[in-house]
Amino acid sequence: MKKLNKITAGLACLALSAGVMAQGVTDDEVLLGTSTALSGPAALWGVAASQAAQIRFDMVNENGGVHGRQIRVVLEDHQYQVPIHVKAMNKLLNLDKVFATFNVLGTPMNLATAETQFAKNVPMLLPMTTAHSVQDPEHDLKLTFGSSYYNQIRFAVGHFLATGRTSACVMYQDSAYGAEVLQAVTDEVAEHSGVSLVSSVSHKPTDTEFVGAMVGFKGAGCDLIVFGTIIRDTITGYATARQLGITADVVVTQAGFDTMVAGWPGGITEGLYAASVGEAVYCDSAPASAQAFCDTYKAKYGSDPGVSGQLGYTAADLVVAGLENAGADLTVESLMDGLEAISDHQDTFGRISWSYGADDHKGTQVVVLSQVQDGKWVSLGQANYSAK
Amino acid sequence: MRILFKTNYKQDLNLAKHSGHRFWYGLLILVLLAAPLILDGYYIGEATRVLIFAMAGLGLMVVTGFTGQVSLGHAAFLLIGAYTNAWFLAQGFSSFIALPMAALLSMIGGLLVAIPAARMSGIYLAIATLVFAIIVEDVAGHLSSITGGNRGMMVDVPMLFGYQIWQSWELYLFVLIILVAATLIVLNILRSPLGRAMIAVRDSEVSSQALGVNPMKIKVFAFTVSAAITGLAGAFLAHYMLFLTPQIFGILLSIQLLLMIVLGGLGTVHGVFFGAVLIGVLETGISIAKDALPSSIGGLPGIEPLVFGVILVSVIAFEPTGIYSRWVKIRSYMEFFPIYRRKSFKRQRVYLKTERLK
Amino acid sequence: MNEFLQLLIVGISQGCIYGLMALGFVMIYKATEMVNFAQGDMMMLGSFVAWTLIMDLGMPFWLGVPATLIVMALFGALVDILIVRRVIGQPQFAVIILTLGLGIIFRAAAGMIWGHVPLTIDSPISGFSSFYGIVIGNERLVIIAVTALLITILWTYFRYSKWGVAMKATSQNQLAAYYSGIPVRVIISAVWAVAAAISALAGILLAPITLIEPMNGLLGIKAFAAAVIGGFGSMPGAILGGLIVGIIEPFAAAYIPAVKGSMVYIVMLIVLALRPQGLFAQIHKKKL
Amino acid sequence: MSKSPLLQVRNIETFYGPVMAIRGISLDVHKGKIVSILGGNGAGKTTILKTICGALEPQKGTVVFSGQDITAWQPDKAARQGMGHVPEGREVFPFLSVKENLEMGAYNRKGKNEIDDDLEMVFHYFPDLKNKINLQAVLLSGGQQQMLAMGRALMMRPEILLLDEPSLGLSPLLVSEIFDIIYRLNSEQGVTMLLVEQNAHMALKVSHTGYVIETGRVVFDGDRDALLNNPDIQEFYLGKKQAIGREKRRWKQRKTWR
Amino acid sequence: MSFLEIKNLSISFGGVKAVDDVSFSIEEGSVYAIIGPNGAGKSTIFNLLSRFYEPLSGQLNFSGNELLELGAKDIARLGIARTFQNLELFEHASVLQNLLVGRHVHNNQSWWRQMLFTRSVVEAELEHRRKVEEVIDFLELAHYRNQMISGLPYGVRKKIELARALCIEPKLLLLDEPSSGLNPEETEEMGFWIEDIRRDLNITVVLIEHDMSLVAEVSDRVLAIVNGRVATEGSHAFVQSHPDVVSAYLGDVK
Repeated sequence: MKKLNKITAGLACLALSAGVMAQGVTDDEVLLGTSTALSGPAALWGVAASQAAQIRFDMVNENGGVHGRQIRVVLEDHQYQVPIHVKAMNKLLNLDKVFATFNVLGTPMNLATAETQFAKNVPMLLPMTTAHSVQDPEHDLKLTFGSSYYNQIRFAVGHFLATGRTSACVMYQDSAYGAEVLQAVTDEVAEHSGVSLVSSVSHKPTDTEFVGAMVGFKGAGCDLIVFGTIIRDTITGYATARQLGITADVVVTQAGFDTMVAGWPGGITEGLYAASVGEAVYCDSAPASAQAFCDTYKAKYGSDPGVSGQLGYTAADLVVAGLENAGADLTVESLMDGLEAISDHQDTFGRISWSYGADDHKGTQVVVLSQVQDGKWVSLGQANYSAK
Repeated sequence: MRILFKTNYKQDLNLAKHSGHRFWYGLLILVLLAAPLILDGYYIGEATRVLIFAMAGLGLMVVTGFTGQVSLGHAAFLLIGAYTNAWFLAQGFSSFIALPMAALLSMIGGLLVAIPAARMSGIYLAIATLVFAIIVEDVAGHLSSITGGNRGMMVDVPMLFGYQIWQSWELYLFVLIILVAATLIVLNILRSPLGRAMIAVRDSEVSSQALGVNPMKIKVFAFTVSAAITGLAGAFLAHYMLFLTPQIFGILLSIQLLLMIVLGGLGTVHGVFFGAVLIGVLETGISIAKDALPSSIGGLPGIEPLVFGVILVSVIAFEPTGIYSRWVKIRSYMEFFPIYRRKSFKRQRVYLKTERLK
Repeated sequence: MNEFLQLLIVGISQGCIYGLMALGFVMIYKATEMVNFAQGDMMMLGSFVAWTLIMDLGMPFWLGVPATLIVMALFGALVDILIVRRVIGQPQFAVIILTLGLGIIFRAAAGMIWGHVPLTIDSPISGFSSFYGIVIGNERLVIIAVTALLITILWTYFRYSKWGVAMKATSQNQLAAYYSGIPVRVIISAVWAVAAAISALAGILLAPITLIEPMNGLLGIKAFAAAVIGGFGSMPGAILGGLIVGIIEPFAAAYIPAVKGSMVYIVMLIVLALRPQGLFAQIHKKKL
Repeated sequence: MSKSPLLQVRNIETFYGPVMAIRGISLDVHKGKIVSILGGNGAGKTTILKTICGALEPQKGTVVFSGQDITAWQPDKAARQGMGHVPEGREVFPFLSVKENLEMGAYNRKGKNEIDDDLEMVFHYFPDLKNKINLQAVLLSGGQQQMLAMGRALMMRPEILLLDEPSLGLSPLLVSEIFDIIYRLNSEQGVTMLLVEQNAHMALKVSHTGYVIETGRVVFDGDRDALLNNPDIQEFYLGKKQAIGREKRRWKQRKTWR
Repeated sequence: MSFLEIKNLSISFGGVKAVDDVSFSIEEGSVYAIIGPNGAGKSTIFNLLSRFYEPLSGQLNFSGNELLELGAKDIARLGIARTFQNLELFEHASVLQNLLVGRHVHNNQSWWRQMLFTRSVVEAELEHRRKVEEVIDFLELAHYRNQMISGLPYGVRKKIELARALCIEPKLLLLDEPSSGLNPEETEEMGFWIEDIRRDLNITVVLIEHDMSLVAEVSDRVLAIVNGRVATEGSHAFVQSHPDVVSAYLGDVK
């Protein structure tokens, strides 16, 4: 019986190469897989992003799907642990047999299973990380969001160093993400004369106490502090710096760029800078195109979607656009062609437009620099930026 | 019930005590070897993971189950094994070099911990090993020239005789063969003086000393062997994940190993496999079952660890000595079938006495 | 000098938190010889409960705090009565796994109930004071004061009250305690209740500083190191160990950032290498 | 017909792990009497006491104590009912002082004066303890720990005292002292006792009646004289050598092997 | 020089002298009993001989070896075996395994041979097994051979601990209260075995004992310890009538 399965699977393979139908695709359904953190330290991102993406797919499905196909997502919880992620991907690729993975969270996770999934001809769509190492090298089956952490930080640090700051400090998490931030600062500082990286300190994601680090920075006398942090360490780290009377500018990446950080009670994050892929959108001032999403999200989960929700929704939106472009005859090739055909796709939140191409799978290279003012992220400006 | 007539002391030395043993274990190995023919990719992947964890658990069992030294830091040896293996493969060596080196370096790591650890016991040892693992993780994060630091490191596929082991069933068989070999070595240790000395040290350190056993030496030996086996498992874990960062080898991984062997049943080789299979089946089962549930339940974020925790706690609350002892009960139920008495395994009231008198 | 005092006072207040959590560990260990690996998660639950009462249900802060302590005390007792009691006297390992499992459940449940977005409690003690150039958050001063007060109460209680002595007796020889007519089960549940309440207090004190989220429980590892440095099972040891851990951290971060992450643990290993049973050893030689 | 017994055990069966340690034991203890249970190693004597006080749960049978069915009660509840238990193996609170140990015995009692009086009473019977009143119990010698355990049980003012091997591992002098105290407690204070003892010689000297247990069953019971005069008991429990020489005895054992 | 010679041995715990300037010597092939009240320091002497405790002062000499130069683990190798007052068996192992641990000092197989379980290990194991079976036969333990210690009654455990000590093939056997917890019949049996051990196996025996009838039956010489000091030493009849021993240990009631 099982053997028979293998034979039919083999036949299916043959069929696939003939371009009839890919794994995870039937006449009325297309199956996507997401392995993300629904619990554990990164659940803040994983839960919101996957919930927001589901809202986009629900909208499409209610209107009859894409070319008659309903979009279904199999959601796996990797708890931000690589071994569990590898197991989850094994399930998605080999048991659920998904058509493509999408919105997979975490830098090490995406790096771990990329080879395996490409070998199985399963596209990797819009991983929930803007790490440099996940974006490069490009691959025919890989499509990413946009500007990497590396580019975000180089852009921001370049901007500050060009406007008079002379010494930088870095506080970063002991992780691939933190290492990328440190690298970016080091590289950028090297390109300017008369400036230096004076101090750097790392911390564990679970650390809660930053007085020591900040006292060290105060002693080092830096006038620019770069945070390779996520949400909680951004808030408490920044609050500690200000409490100790440190007046240096503090800048964080996309990972610490969330509406909740800006709106933290007591205004303790006032003045914090962030470099990110796009602007933060607030539902009360969102463009009309985003209203439906805002309302649904709020009705379902009782709060406004944060930036991670916006990203998740955007990712889903791009996938839908790609599927539509791919046409009724859905194969891996047609999907990738469809995605590459996305051009000047206006973002639902009215921030930026998205374009991909046959030799551009990286998405937008816009970096936005924002600052917290009166409890909200306010965009100070944006630029197309890509480091060599 | 089987009655054994022994005609020769040698019978007690055999691993398989009677023809039934030979038959069933032989069959088990055959089935495991044939599994790739029967099962499809997903299940082979799952089985590979279970085998790798079983190997790591086997290592931990040597030191914790047989020698009574708690370790909450075995992820450190997985880390050392994984990185060593990956580094040697990256330098172009074959697995023939990389695997033994992984075992050897973990062994050296084990030796380093064991010498101070042999003086500690109980909770102090548990925490000391836990802390050792945290420090090793930290060091791996800082040695970026070798480990790639926190940015991580890709792992090449295993190489044997210039042949790349790339297919999932090939890796499965590779792991299986090494695991069987490691199990045989552990069984050999257990039936020889060293193994008895380990158990002696575990059950009563003073009287083992009075019998001429050097507890320090035995503990160090157990730790070293344990580290070597766990290091091998780490090497395979690297192949399973294909990518390494130090954070993978955190506390949670150490805890999972301990969880596995306690759940399986401490102090028996069977326990290792029961534990590995149980945890594997549990995780796989929960993850498949949640798709079958309505999304209002199955889709709840965090449902998987919750269910896992609840099952874990229930198992321990009802069977504190692990699944293996449940199996023993079931087996004796079948052997004594009509006259079996339920009460004979009823849990009596037990009372705690301070262990502060050592 | 200012810098030194600044780090020291922060270290002491952080150390008090670790000390409080370590105290929770030690109390349960003393009463039942169990190491409660879910202690950190009980602290996390405590701060969430406080958040619900104060921020969500709008209780005034000074009412919300005692209410939280009561809720968590009941919860602690319930955990003992429903689950932990079953494994008392079973092998140590079973107990370790049981509490690890409880930790998993608590974390997952907290994530499901309160979500993963960090929360905070508006407390009337927020803000900061500065003396001679040293800046210190008011909540940190409160932490130090509350810890000192609590330790005095607990010490007096254990030393002089009949219940306190009975608790010690129970931990030393459960069967003999039963035979003496001491209500052992009630006492053990009470210990769990007190330990849970102490952790909840630590959680509330910590909430304004670290924000509340389900993974906060992992802080328990440092409290653990603190308890071990002090000699597991010794209450003054727990506080001393907590202070040592708390003080090392900011100094390491400020002056030797490269080893900051491991410094606490390195110190712990050094202590254990010199005194394998911690500063206040609790293990006595058995009579042969 | 005499009054109904203070302690009445009917047909109890207890498992110890997979082993059925006692198989249907019944016994009576009347108020003011000393009853001893004799038997070899592994006969189940300790298990009987543990089952009576609730430390073990019987599979079957009932324990009635001063009119109350206390079967399978928790031991602390039985203790509050007036059952004092001096367990085998010197079970003291090792890190509490002698005084604290004794005070724990009076845990459920009110009235400081009475408790102080009883403390004096204990020191009267065990003067050795008085000298070490502030010493941690773990520092006492084996015999003193045994006395402390007994003293602690006395502090409960129990209606019945269960004594488990009070002479185990004690020097001949201490053994006779302990039995002297047992005798005096019974005759001066009227304490009822159920005594488990390996040293049948001593036990029968002080007790009124006795039961002989073998492999979990009562094989013989009767008053002291009946027991003392029974030739089997004389041989097996009192160590009175028959006129058989050593070689014969050894042969006798060989004969029964396997 | 005597077989076992103890000179001016002292040790204190928490300032209290537990053993105070004790000297005695034991002839090869004799049975030597140590008596004295509880807490007099008898077991402490054994623990000093086993090198579990470090003495304040004194000398321990066993057939030409200075014991104080050795560690606890080396004592068995010299041929000194012992039992414990409160039994220190390996609870979660079978009787056979317990006894085989007694053969540990005779193991000379390297660790890698044991890992591979080579032929030489098999042969050594069979040899150990033969020796162990001799002891099993001697103490009539065959019935319990494959049972777990944790399920066995006290008296049997006592015998197993004796058997385990014999597996070392010792020259000197230290027995800590061999009869405690045994009934008269079992005690008598224990006496027979002690005699057999001395006579058939030619092992010198030192025992700590409270049962004076057993002491009288088996011992050649008796040492009485009171409060950590030697009260008297001599034949059992002599010691038993010594006034200090009577007042501190035996009491008026015999």
